[in-house]
Amino acid sequence: MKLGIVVNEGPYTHQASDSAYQFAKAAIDKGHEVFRVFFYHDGVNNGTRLTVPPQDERNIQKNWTELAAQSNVDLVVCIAAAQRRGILDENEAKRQGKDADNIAPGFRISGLGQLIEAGIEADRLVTFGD
Amino acid sequence: MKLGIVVNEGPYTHQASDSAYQFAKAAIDKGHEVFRVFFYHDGVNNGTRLTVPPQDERNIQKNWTELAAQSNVDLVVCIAAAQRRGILDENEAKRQGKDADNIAPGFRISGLGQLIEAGIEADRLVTFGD
Amino acid sequence: MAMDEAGGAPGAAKKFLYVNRKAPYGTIYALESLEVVLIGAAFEQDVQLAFLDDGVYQIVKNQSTDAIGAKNFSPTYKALGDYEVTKLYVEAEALEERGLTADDLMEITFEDEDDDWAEKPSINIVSRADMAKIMSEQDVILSF
Amino acid sequence: MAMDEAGGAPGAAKKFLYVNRKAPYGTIYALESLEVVLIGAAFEQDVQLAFLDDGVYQIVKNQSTDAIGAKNFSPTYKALGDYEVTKLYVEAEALEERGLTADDLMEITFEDEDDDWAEKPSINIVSRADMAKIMSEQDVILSF
Amino acid sequence: MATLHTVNKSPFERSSFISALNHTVPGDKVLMIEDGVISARKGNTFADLVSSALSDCSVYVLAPDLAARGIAEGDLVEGVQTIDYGGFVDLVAECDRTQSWL
Amino acid sequence: MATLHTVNKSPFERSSFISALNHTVPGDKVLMIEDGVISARKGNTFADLVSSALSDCSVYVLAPDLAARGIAEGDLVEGVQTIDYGGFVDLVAECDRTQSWL
Repeated sequence: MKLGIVVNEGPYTHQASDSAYQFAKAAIDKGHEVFRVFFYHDGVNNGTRLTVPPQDERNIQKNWTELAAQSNVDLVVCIAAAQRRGILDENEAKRQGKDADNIAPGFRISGLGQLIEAGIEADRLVTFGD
Repeated sequence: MKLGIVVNEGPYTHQASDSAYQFAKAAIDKGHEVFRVFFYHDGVNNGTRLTVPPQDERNIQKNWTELAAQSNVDLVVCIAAAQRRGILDENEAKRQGKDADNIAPGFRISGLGQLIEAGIEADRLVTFGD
Repeated sequence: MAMDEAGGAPGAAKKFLYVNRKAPYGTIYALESLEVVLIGAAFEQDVQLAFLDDGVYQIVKNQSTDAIGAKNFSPTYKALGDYEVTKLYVEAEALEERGLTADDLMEITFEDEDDDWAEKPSINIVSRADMAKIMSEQDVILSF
Repeated sequence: MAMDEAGGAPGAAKKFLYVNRKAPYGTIYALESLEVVLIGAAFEQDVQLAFLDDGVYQIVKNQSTDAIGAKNFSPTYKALGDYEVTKLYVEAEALEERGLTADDLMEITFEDEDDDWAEKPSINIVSRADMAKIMSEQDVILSF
Repeated sequence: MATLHTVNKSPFERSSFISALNHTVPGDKVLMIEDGVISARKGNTFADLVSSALSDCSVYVLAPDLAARGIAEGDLVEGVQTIDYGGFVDLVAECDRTQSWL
Repeated sequence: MATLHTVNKSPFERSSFISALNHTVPGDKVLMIEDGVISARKGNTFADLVSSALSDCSVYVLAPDLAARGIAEGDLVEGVQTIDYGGFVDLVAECDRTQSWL
């Protein structure tokens, strides 16, 4: 099946991102296609490359980045939610006159239409949040 | 009185940071000293300078930065919580081998001891969170 | 529009339900839910909004946010009709438990193009059992 | 140490209560609360920990986090005695409502230097009324 | 030696309201802020609990948060007092400690 | 045409558990994940509600989340089934839609 996933909370604070990642891995292991993970609300904070988790802890951002590369998962960060929370790619930083960006590899910033589209295209959409 | 404030949630997602800001302003207006605001958990996300809120919305980071400048409030972002969530100053970025930092003016990164110290030094400590 | 790339055949609209269970302002979920609804309206799906639990507070009258410093986004609900979002289901039990009645809610209406553009209410008060039934008939449920 | 700069006279320790009301792993509050307790131990204040509501799950036995991919931090509670954090209050009603008993909790002990380093339990099961009283006797309450 | 208890969530969403009321001692003050103000509307399921709390505690709601949620002062459970952020500051100063029921 | 309802919070902390159970229709499936697994421990205040739900729904808990909170499979309300992440995926695929009670 074609599965879409929505992640509404940031890394570490809530289990949402971890649960979504474990679910995505299990789905891929079972032969399903996870074609998109949409990061909304504080979920956009999963997409910063600036996290430095303790060495004995999981690295949530790297987990997602690697999953995207290995299994061709589209990691989309909502642009409106990202602007409120300070997640920018190089283009956005330039456009907004900011002197730095922080998007992690494998993530892309796009509009809310990508969430609706995920709902339309996916056979099933599963949301993880607070 | 000497007041300390703790903010446990990030900007926009929860009202905590707004409530803390309104409380701090009111306290200062009444002649109290707000000597420190300690940002813990997702609260560290208040300290990024990369947010771009909609033009007709409040700018939570700027509100804090201005309050710190006007009223000499010490805005402390917890280093352990900040590392997990990707809030870095220039020194930290260098130390961690990161290619960008995102700390906002008026905020400084320091240890959890600053929270305990706030509890010891303050006549009253008030916490805002989820 | 993205519809052309969609899995379903063009014209085979999916039933989307937006579930709103949280009060406004204490958290951002109500506002960011509304932002999805507005963007989603362009996709010509079959859209419904559910208000239950504290979500009913999103559409109460007389919201005034000046003193908390946040933007009052409640007028946007009144504009939903212009986006052809016309089906808002409000759970009767949720109102009653909170000491609220239908009179405490904003007037949210739409102009019915199939009935000579007559102005009609968008809000439908439904029982909890009916809300459960509505939920069971969706293709996609987005929870906020 | 920072005590020299503190408002109170040196030696006038404040009573600090850490209030833990949330289950571990679902959110990070339990872990980040523990991190404050460990750092705070160096400040030589009068430290107490309260476990009520779902917070009692922080100190249940047999936590195993391999399958969720998070670090199991429960062993750290057993080390609190080494940090001279020896007063853990657990609300009896909170245990009972959750179908738990004192036997479901980890053994957390300290060596009492005033009693020839005898090993004693750090956990004190108290009634809800006593918990309220304990809360009312603090100088600083940190909530997680 | 009173404690100021702040409750920032709706009693319909979270248990923190109940837990706070269960841990007051006589003379304490309870302040509802943010979504917590929902408990103070008359006729709601938790109105009787608010009234009971008034027998040995003072109960306040933050007016700015009430207004944001469309609740008029006339809609409140009898005995609940409204304050603004300045009043919140005064309560913090008057009480010996603040406990936030997060 | 079954719905999979996921509940990720403890019934002691949030109302989402009750709200989910109040909005099932016969044949639906309910899955407790994260802190939601707390509702499935036998002898807890909400155990009877879980048992009642079993009369016309299937109820599952995610084993990895149970283990993290120290709850043994033998400690569960009778009739509740444990699954792992793969089982979660299967439930999503079997049901026509998933509703997350956030």
